[in-house]
Amino acid sequence: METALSYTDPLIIQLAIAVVLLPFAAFLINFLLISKTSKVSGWISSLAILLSFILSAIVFFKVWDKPHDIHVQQVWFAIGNVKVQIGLWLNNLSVLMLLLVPAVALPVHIYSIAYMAGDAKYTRYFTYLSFFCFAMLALVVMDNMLLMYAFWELVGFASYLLIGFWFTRDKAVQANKKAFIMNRIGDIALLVGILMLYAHYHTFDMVKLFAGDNALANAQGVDKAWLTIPGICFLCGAIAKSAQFPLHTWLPDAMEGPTSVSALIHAATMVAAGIFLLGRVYPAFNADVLTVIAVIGCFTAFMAATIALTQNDLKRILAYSTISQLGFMMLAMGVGAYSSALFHLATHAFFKCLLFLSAGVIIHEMQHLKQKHQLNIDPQNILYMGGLRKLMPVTFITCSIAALALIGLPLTSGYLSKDGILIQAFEWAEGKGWLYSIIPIGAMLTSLLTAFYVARLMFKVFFGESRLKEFNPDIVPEAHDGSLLYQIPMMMLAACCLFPLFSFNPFFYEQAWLFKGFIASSYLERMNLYHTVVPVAVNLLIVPVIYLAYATYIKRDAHWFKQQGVLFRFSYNQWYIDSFYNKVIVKLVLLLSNLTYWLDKNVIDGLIGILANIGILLGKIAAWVDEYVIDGILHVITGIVKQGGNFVRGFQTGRVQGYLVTMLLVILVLYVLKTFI
Amino acid sequence: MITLTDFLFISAGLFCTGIFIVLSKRNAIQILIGIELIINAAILNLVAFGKYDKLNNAGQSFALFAIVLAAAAVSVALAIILNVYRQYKTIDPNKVERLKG
Amino acid sequence: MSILTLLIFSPILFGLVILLLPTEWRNIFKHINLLATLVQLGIAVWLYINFKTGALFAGINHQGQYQFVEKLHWIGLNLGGTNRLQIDYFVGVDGISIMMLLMSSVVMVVAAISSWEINKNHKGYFALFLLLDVAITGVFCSLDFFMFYIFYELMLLPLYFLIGIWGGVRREYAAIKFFLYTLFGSVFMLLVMVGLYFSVRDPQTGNHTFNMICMMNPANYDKGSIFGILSNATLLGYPARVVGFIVLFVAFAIKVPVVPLHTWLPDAHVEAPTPVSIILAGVLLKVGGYGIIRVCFSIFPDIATSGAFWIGLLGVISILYGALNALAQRDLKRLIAYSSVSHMGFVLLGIASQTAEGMSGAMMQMVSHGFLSAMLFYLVGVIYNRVHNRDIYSFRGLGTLMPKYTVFVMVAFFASLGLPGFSAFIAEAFSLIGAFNSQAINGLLPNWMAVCGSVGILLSAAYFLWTLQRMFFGETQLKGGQIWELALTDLGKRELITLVPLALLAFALGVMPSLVFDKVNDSVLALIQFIQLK
Amino acid sequence: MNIEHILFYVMGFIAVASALVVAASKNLVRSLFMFFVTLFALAGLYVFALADFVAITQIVIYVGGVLVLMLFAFMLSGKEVLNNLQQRNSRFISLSKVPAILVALLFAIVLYNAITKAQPNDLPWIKASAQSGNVIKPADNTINNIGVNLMTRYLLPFEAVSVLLMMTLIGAAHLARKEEHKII
Repeated sequence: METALSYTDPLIIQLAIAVVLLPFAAFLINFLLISKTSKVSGWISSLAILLSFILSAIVFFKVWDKPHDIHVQQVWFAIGNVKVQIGLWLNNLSVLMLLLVPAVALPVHIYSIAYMAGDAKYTRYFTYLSFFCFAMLALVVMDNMLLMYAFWELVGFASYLLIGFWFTRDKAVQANKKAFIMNRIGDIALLVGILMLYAHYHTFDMVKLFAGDNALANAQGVDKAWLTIPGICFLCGAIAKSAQFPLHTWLPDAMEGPTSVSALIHAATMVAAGIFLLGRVYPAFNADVLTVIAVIGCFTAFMAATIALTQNDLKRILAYSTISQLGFMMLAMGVGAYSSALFHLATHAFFKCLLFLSAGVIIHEMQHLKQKHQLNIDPQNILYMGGLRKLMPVTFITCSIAALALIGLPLTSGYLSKDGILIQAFEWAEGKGWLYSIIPIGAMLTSLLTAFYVARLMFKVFFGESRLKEFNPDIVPEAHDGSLLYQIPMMMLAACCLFPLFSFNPFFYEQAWLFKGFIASSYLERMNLYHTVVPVAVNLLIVPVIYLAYATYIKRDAHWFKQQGVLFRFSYNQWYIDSFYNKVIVKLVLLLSNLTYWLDKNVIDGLIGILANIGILLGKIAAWVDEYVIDGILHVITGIVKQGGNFVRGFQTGRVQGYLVTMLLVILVLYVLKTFI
Repeated sequence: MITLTDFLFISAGLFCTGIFIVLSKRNAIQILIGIELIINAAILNLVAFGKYDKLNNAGQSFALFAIVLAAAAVSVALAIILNVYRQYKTIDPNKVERLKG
Repeated sequence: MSILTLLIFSPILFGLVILLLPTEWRNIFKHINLLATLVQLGIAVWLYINFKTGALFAGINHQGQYQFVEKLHWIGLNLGGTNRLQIDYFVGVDGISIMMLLMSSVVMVVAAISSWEINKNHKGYFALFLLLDVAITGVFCSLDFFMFYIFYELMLLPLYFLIGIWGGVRREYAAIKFFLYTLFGSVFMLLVMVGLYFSVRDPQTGNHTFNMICMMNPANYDKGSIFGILSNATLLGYPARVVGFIVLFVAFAIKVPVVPLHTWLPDAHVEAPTPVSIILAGVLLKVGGYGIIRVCFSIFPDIATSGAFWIGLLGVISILYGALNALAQRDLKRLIAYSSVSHMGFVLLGIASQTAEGMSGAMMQMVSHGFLSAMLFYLVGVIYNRVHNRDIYSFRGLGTLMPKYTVFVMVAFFASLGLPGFSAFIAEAFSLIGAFNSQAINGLLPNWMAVCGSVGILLSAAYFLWTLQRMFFGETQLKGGQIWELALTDLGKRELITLVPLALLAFALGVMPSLVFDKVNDSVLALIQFIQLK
Repeated sequence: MNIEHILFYVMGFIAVASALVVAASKNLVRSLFMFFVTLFALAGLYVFALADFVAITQIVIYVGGVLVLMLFAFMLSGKEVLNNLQQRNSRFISLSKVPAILVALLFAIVLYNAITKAQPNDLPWIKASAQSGNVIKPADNTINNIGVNLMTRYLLPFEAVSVLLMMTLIGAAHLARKEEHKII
């Protein structure tokens, strides 16, 4: 099953397999051997992911930018005349993810050792985490759509387990159910897409389908509809996984899980799987679908950013920010900025992860304060924070770096990737009519909104005075940066948020090695004005926006937003989308289910009941007929016989003379008959 | 000349009387007498018709047999009657209903 | 005596032993029972291992390709002239039945273990149990229609008593309902069976025959006979073969069960004791699916093709309808019963697609559902035995109270809702692939059916997760308060011994579907080819 | 109407009348004795039918044997038996006798009818034997002929009857013997 593209190197293959299986081994060990609260489990998982990271780095450097994809296969099982293969497909995209996942997971693991230390289900946590890493790593290297789907579901499952990690909390449980079911909607679409492709091309092999010029997807003479419809299905899958409108509502709720989990799964890796999927099956999309992708991405980015403006829950803000950034990636995919999308994926993974980890530390400290002073506050609410800058310097610095990256200021990685997207969006819209230019303008607007809400977040949390004093002036807020186990991973990530990791030129994204790695992009040259104008304009606009935030939240002399305005409430209530789902769709489904149950009980069973009653009625009629007609006849007959018998019995007296009389009479009668008749 | 018809009438009278006795009496011995009467009526007929068979004497011969057999029957019947009496303390045939002693 | 005969009738020996032992020894009955099922499982595994694969062992419509065949003349009556009543003792397995045999013997072992809880009239119970075992095994092995029918009917009797005597509160109602439903189906089946008998002649002996394999070959039909392919006979104004197919299909559809013939199932399940529920869901439903493949599709392939749309439609309706109903349930057992309806819909959909993928998927789904439903019902039984309550709203936060139990519930639930890595995923995926493929390959099923089928997967996630959330997560809160808390102990050793193999089996089949597909593949291909020839 | 006829009718009348007395009598002993008379009268009638030997046999066996046997039978059985054998409360015409009377009368009518219809005197074989002279004349000695016939033509019935006689003899003796033990 080797295609022309394939090129094998046993060592790389083995290493890649090892990368995938190491977390799995950790999962098994933790699951089967380690006791519930043993601290060993954390180290086992971390060690596994560390090894994974090292090995994946080796694999990465061996595969990156090589002309040949690596593709190996083995028969998994045969069904009918088709052999279903299991295999690896390593190209730039997958090795990037293969490196990215352990790179982000490693700090998170280390962080978690400290973060989860006091939890009663410590081992369980690392079991799940290792399982997630395994599933995620397997997802990115699989060459087979069926298996990819399998791991796609398994990461969702791991996410389900981790969101509901504290399963005694009702909110957590509802959130994980919601996450799984909403993801399932996308999964179903994805599955349908895969099955349609299979039905048409009789293979699950993505290499055959999508890779290179002779891929089936590029074949001539095939009805392209058979590619477009699955493409839309894939898009739906990606929308659910990457929390895009309209299936985004699970992600903010998913913040009920441990913060470290949010950092790894719901910011850096799993949600990016949707983008990864789009990258994998990119050839399946035609121009129309791509436009749809761009529109969805742009809308989601904008919507999430507006929602993030007014939220007070620290993690929720970050969640909406994640949605917004994922929207950016979608947008990039839609406008053909394939490489920029993946670039942004990588940079976003680092800085968003870092933001979450910082948030985790902050929430941790707030929780301490809450318990210490027995306050009735939500430790995640940014309205109660403030002034943490001096108390937690390390956290502040790392968090600021991440925030700046998120805003996209120069010298950060975010600048590189985000500007790439904006520029290419403008280029894409050029010459397509004004309607198309909504998308780049929306994107630009979104990046300004991003700057605002990030600034709001930073100012509320780190600057000013602690709001806790408003509750009780006596409180002396105490907070510390965590132990080294907290600090080291955060610093590692902070380093990754800066430009040198990606490009030696801090201003031109085109020079980033990561960007160049994806040849699919045709925008290699700084061809036109946009490449200069857009970054400058954006950065120039961002400065006043940040100042505006500063004015609003620190100096409190600007009152732009009416706290009770329609727009505010619209934003605060997350555009009412969640309520709509709960009140309309869930109700509708439940109603439908009750209806069918009613149908079952009353109509079908009722019908059966009526049939049964008819049967019983017939039975009763039959019984009546039996008793009075048939039995009646029988009774009459028996009566006759009985009477006859009684009559005849009269002769049977035992009296010999009586018999004799009878006998003689009979003789007489016979004689008379014989003689006279 | 005494005709056959005369004999037949007498025998018919005897026969009917015999039947009456057999049917009406409650006494086994009397019934036996009735039976004898019937037999005798029959023998009378045999004898009467035997007159017209000089060569073979069939009538008379069988009359003789009949007489002998009747006597034998009587002796057996009497023995039975006595036995019945011993068992049931009655010789009314209508009261002898149990067959098993 | 062939190995199959041993397999079928070995439980009878044990049953006799139980009947002969004095009642005072009732405590060892369950051990004997378990031993019987284990012996059967051993034989089934031996069969599975020695089962040869390859196109020459495909079975289906070639008598010579069946394995472990035993054919004896059983009833042969001279009816004068050339007519001879020919009923053979004819058993054999092909790829389709071997998996059913293995699956059913595993399920029977599980049911035997869960029979530990039986606490009245032990002798009767175990005797009936083993009789049921014989009947089930017999159905899967018979190749003579008459024998098939006898075993098929024989299943009813023990089940009726098992539900009616050892069942729950409304057991009589459920037992009667079950009995009437299934009897309704099988009575008409008898008519068709006789009709087939008079239409078919064994080419070797020239007699009418009940041999199913002879019935599959159109050349064996008498000219002008009622079910002859060329004779165009009509019954009630419809072509006779259509009527025959529908009658057989209804008979099996009741067993499967297919909406709208399914209402016996929730009642029977709810009232039946746990082991009987396990057998009902694990094996009985598969008899329906097996019957559709072995009898309906093989004997009436022409009608199967022309009616595929409707069968597929019924499958889709079952999937959605069962899932929606499950969503509305409060009783955990009833929920699982409706989920069975939904999951068996995939079997029907896969079969209706008449593609290799769909058929294999359907087979896989039957095997997988056999294990998973056994597991699910066993789990419900665990909780019911502890507190005699199954209402979902009576429990909350069991996860804290019974962690091991919750793990297994989660395994079973997630496996059932099609989580990759477990058998149901492969099964449902391939059933759906079949349905999608059907459009391209034979044009029998439209694509929207497959799409609707996939929505069923979504709904199954909804009801299982909702149940998990309501019963197992959150703070512990029980209707029965402190007493229940004490009663609800975590899984014991015996329960673990039952559940672990089932979970492992479901997992193994999910990771290595070839365990099933390898054995089934040749038969499925032969069946598809056979159907397409018509 | 000669003396022969008169005697015949007298004899016939005696026979029938004494039989009726037997029927009417309540007393067993009386009816037995009246039965004597009937039998004697019958013997006389046999003589009129030209069967002397039969008449003699009648007297010897019946009158001398049977009747004596009967008398002996209950006389030997003791008084108790005798009393019990007496027929009690029997009127000549009682309700229980109506069927008997009816049947007897019907038979009488039927027989009368039959006899008159059959006209025995005109039967073919009787006419034939009268013509061929095969008729016993009053002067004929028939005894010789009877003896010859018994020993030749009717030897088999004769022997059978003799065997039967012996069997009845033994049987009667066995039945009539006094029981030593009660039959269980």
